Amino acid sequence: MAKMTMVQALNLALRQEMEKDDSVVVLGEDVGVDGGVFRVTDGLINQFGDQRVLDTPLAESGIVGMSIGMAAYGLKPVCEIQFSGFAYQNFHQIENHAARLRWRSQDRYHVPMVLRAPYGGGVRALEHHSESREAYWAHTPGLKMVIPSGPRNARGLLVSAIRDPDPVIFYEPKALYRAFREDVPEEEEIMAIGEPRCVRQGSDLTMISYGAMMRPTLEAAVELKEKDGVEAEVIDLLTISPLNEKILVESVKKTGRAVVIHEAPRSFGPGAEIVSRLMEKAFYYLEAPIERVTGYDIIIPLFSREKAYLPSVQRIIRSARKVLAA
Amino acid sequence: MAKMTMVQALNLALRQEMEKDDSVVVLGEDVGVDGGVFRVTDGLINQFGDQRVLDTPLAESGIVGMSIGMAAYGLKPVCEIQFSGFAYQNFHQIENHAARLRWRSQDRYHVPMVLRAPYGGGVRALEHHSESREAYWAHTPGLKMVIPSGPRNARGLLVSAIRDPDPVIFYEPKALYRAFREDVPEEEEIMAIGEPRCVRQGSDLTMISYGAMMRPTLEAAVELKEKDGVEAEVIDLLTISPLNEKILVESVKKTGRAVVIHEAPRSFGPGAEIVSRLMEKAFYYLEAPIERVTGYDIIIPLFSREKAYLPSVQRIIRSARKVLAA
Amino acid sequence: MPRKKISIPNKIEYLSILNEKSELDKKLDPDISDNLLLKLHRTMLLARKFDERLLSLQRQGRIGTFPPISGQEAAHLGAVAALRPTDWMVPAFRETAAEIWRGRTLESVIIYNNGYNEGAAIPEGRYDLPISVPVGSQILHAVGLGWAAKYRQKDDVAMAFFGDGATSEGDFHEGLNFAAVFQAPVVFVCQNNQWAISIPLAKQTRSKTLAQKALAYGMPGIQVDGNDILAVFAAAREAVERARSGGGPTLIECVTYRLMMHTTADDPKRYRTDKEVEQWKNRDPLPRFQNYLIRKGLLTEDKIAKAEAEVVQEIQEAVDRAEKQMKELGDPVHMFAHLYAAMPPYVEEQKKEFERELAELNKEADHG
Amino acid sequence: MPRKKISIPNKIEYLSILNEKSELDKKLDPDISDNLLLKLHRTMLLARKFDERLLSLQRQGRIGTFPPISGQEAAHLGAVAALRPTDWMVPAFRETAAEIWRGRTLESVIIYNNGYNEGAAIPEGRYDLPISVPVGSQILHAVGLGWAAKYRQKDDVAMAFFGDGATSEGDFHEGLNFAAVFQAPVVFVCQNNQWAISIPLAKQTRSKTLAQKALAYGMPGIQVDGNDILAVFAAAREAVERARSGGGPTLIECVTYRLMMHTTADDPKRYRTDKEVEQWKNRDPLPRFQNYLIRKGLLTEDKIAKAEAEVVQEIQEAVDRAEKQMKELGDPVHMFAHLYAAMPPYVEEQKKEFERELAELNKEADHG
Ligand SMILES: Cc1ncc(C[n+]2csc(CCOP(=O)(O)OP(=O)(O)O)c2C)c(N)n1
Ligand SMILES: Cc1ncc(C[n+]2csc(CCOP(=O)(O)OP(=O)(O)O)c2C)c(N)n1
Ligand SMILES: [Mg+2]
Ligand SMILES: [Mg+2]
Repeated sequence: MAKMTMVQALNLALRQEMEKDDSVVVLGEDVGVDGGVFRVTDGLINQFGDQRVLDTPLAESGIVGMSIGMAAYGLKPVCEIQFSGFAYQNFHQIENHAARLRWRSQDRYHVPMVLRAPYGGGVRALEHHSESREAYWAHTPGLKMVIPSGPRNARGLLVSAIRDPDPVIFYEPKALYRAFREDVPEEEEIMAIGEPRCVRQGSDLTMISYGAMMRPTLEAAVELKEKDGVEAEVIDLLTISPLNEKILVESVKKTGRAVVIHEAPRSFGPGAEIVSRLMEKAFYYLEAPIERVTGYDIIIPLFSREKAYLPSVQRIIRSARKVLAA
Repeated sequence: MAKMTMVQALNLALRQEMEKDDSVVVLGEDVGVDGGVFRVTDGLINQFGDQRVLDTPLAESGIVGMSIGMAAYGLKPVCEIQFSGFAYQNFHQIENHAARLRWRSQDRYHVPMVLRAPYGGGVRALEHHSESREAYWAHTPGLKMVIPSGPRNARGLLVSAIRDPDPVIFYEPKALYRAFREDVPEEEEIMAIGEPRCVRQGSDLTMISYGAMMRPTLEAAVELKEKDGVEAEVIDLLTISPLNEKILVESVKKTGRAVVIHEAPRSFGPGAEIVSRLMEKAFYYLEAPIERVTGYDIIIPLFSREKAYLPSVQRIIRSARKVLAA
Repeated sequence: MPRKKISIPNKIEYLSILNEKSELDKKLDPDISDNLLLKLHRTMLLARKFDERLLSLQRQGRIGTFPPISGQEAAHLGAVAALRPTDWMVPAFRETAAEIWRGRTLESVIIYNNGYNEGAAIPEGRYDLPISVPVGSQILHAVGLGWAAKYRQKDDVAMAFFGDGATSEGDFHEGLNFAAVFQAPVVFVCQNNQWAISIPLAKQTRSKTLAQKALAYGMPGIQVDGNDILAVFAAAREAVERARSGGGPTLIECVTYRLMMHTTADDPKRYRTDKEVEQWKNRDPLPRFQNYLIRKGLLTEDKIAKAEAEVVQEIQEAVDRAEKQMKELGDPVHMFAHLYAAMPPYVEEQKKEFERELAELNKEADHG
Repeated sequence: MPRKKISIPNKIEYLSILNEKSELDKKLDPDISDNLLLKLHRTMLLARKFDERLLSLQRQGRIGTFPPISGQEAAHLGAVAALRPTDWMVPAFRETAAEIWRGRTLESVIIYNNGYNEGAAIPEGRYDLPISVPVGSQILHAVGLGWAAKYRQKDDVAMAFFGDGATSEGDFHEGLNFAAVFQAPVVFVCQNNQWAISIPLAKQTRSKTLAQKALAYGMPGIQVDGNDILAVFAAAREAVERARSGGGPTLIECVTYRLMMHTTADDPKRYRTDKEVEQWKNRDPLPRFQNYLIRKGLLTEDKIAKAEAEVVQEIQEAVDRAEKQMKELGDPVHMFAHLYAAMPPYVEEQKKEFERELAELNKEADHG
């Protein structure tokens, strides 16, 4: 097993799926000759040629709309939107068509496409390059919304996303692209969509997060153990939507206390749905109100202040203590 | 006071604001000569001319982008998107610019525009004409998201929206356009944005809703009183975002039980935020889990089945009884 | 100021073959077989009568709102007739005659217009997308389909339909640009019916023609008399052949007119004059084509009367079938179908919840 | 197939005045005052040196990623110089020379590029929008500004900037169409620098020129040598005058070249050859203009050297001021500012919560 960054692991997933299945095609701005601005598609054009790796004109609705047509024909397009902040240009193509074509055609067509986009803060990027708005897609019936948290699950989930018969929005936490390496097997490894994972066991508190926020969350869990002797259970959602609350509910039934952590603005954000599911299914087990540690309801500031915006280990610990004290 | 439909009341608000302030201009597809497909802008072009009521080409991003420029110049554009299902074409203009220009220019410019759009089901409309996706806007910092529930508050809120110095997304429940009439005073009447209203007092249960769902909610409250002797308090949100939870929290502190009702799909929908706020601020008063009576997590079906999709009086009552029994 | 003029490779032409008096420009005769001519006529007639019947069904409350096509049959039928069945048709929402040509049943149209999703189902073997309401958005799908065919080394062509209003949408622009850059085998057919609801063409664009918009993409563009089915067919055939043989996309502007309301919810008297409508009635594609076929000796008044009676009967049978089928489409649980390949657990729960409630309601109804 | 050719009213021309050898086409001399010529030269020089300095600051980690403009100064500066201060400038993100011309301070550029929102502030009296990153989206704002000016019966003009890549976006299309339909006083300036990150123009569009895209909108379009500041100025002046006098919008394509990387995060060696860059260096707008001014007797090598020293000094002072200012911009609470006219209650709570946490952290830090 090779140690890989998330960029390399994603690249591996793409390469192997393309080798296996000639219906997989990659398209987007700068994904070909340049290998993608983050190099996720590096080398693919050399291996597969410019008929399978398409450098497109600069038009997001064009990229997504064309992908939908390709998918209706039977291909499996994996398109890249250069930053998630430019995926609103194609919002209507996703909402009006990608999410609906199976339903509209009553199962004659379906849209096995993946929309990949880097999202989130933490890399000192320009304006519009650091947002975290996965809730838009999560609220849209007909889509799946996936966010990996490390090289290995990024690879396994991307493989599943490519093979998924329905459209998957795949947000890549760019802060993790090169943040650390993990062992990623060369041979096929698949991770199912729709299955959150418990990545740390504990009985005092449930911490629920995903994407780049998994790292401060896990750090906070360690610190809580060291300083407070608290055993926190940590769950990595991995699939934001359709949200499968099963292991969340089980965990909270055990711990009675929960904190939800995400970068997205708090109000009407993903955390609200998690809180609501737990309200529905674990209310009588709750010993304290669930806390949300999130981005504030403002626009993520330009990079000099983005650290202040993003949930920090300290903020997570403070909220955890509040929940534990209640 | 004249008895007016919501369409007439909205028309009155537009007309009077245009009379008062020549910076108010109306633009959109078919808003001029045709008076809007629902006739909300009927007669305005005759009174104010085609320089204040602009029939635009068929392009939603164009309409909104142009409105942003007008607003930066100091005008107060009120643009109409013909149906909320076609407001995704302009999503990027709202998210990238309307919601941010004040912040981006550090207060040099602001965007006093209103985006009006009919939304929601119940009028046997075509595909893409019945959705309820206010959560997209509610989750977007920098915007206000307003939904009236009757002719009188529609008029008062639209006046506030037009005068608001920041962008307001104003969704009009088309099922209510002509559903009933209310007394609407000819003289100025303003309703502040950001203030939900308690429209029925009660001590047993809090019912929270908005828009077209206020009617079945109120009917359910009456039936609960008649059949079960239950006193339900009913709150009309009116402003979805920024959500002001104050009177919701006060009510739930009193009743200990709540049901939230909306047409939008449940998951990651507006109800989730309401539940979360109540969790944060009234947890210790809750005697039962809050129920969400909502659209299902599917696409609203074509009109022959839309009644089955929309929350009905029966569904609301069933959930209320569940909450009351818990 | 003297400056160098840039010469632009593509030129924009106008094509008309059968004029308003049904006179043929012999030099341009596209030489269509009698068989095909008669089949086109029959479909035009059927579509026209069907439109009238749909309108009366709508007025009686037996179906919902729908967009009539009368006056535009030549523009879309002539175009689609140049396709093979295995080519792709990507409709907007005002191409009923073309859909019928491609095999769509009349009852599916009725069922769809009465608010049942089942009416949008596309059977295997028909290479059409379902109609698309968000204006212009479907144009890009044709590019993807065409490109995919080329990628698979098939010689399928994709044909996208849209209106004059659609040319203002960003998706029109992105679609034509992508098609040209990737040299995708796509034919873009604009039904310029002069109006986008209440907006006349002059308020839609300042461009003299829509065809010339092709110049922006380095693509051939042609304007045709869209009420002349021979001209539409000839232009489409040329464009389809170009696309099929690797010559890339073409934009065809069919100049036509919507004789009826935008949809049955619309009142055109608010924005256009009867006089304008009358003028265009003189250019009606159906009598124009019919008279030509009579002169050519392929039809007689009697044959036409007989054909009319036959299509009216055919429509009646479709209405009967549709109304019978709709009685069996009642089950509201169907709204949960066809969203994903596999229903997610929470949606499954919602469905069960819904079924329980339905059962309770039915019980109450039985008791009550 | 013989058909009627449609004549299109607008023609597309190419304009070049000062060629690569700094030779003036006298017939076309735009007759600019010596004063203005020297001011333009000074700004070009300043912008070039500033670009170099920004690059070194970025390489030293003293600012973040930014988009260099070297090679494109004539294209945007020449255009904006045709505006009055009270006209509107709507930038993309690669118009620093034009922004400086309009009064933007060097330190605000540094502060912005170092990730402080304060750097985007526009002072009263400057009629510019802040730079716009979402490609093409700003084009529509210019249409709204121009239209509003016309509505207020002011003769202000709006000028929108964008790149070759931006012409593929739907917003470009919608913007030009709206401007033409409403005859808004707008000048659209495309800096065609041949590349959109790694995508060369030939993959961006199949159109021979970008200027000819104007034909789709029934709008005048012109292609100019964008490295020839006289040509750019002449074309812009004509377009601005047309717009100001009610003649509607114009599209100007400035053919230029990005000599450096897309942004400092980009490695152009991955997608283009050194040879290509070298060729374009021969067409560099700065020496070309400089040599012309020397020949004209307005500059000497000495004067240029002196001017260079002055701008370098000016830049140094700006860097010093910026770094000093940034020390005072630390307060993270500022991130809550300027979102709404009045802060909503829940955001106010979040701000207080944040302030409390900050205070705690500071206390911990003091104790620790
Ligand atoms: C994106 C979008 N915006 C608005 C509408 C509402 N609408 C439906 S049809 C129509 C006019 C379409 O005009 P045109 O493209 O000329 O087609 P026609 O109706 O004339 O066939 C409008 C505005 C829509 N369906 N989609
Ligand atoms: C809508 C959108 N899509 C993608 C990007 C990422 N991006 C930034 S600049 C750029 C290329 C722009 O090319 P061009 O318009 O030619 O301007 P240039 O950079 O050459 O000045 C891209 C793809 C963006 N900023 N906005
Ligand atoms: Mg039309
Ligand atoms: Mg460029």
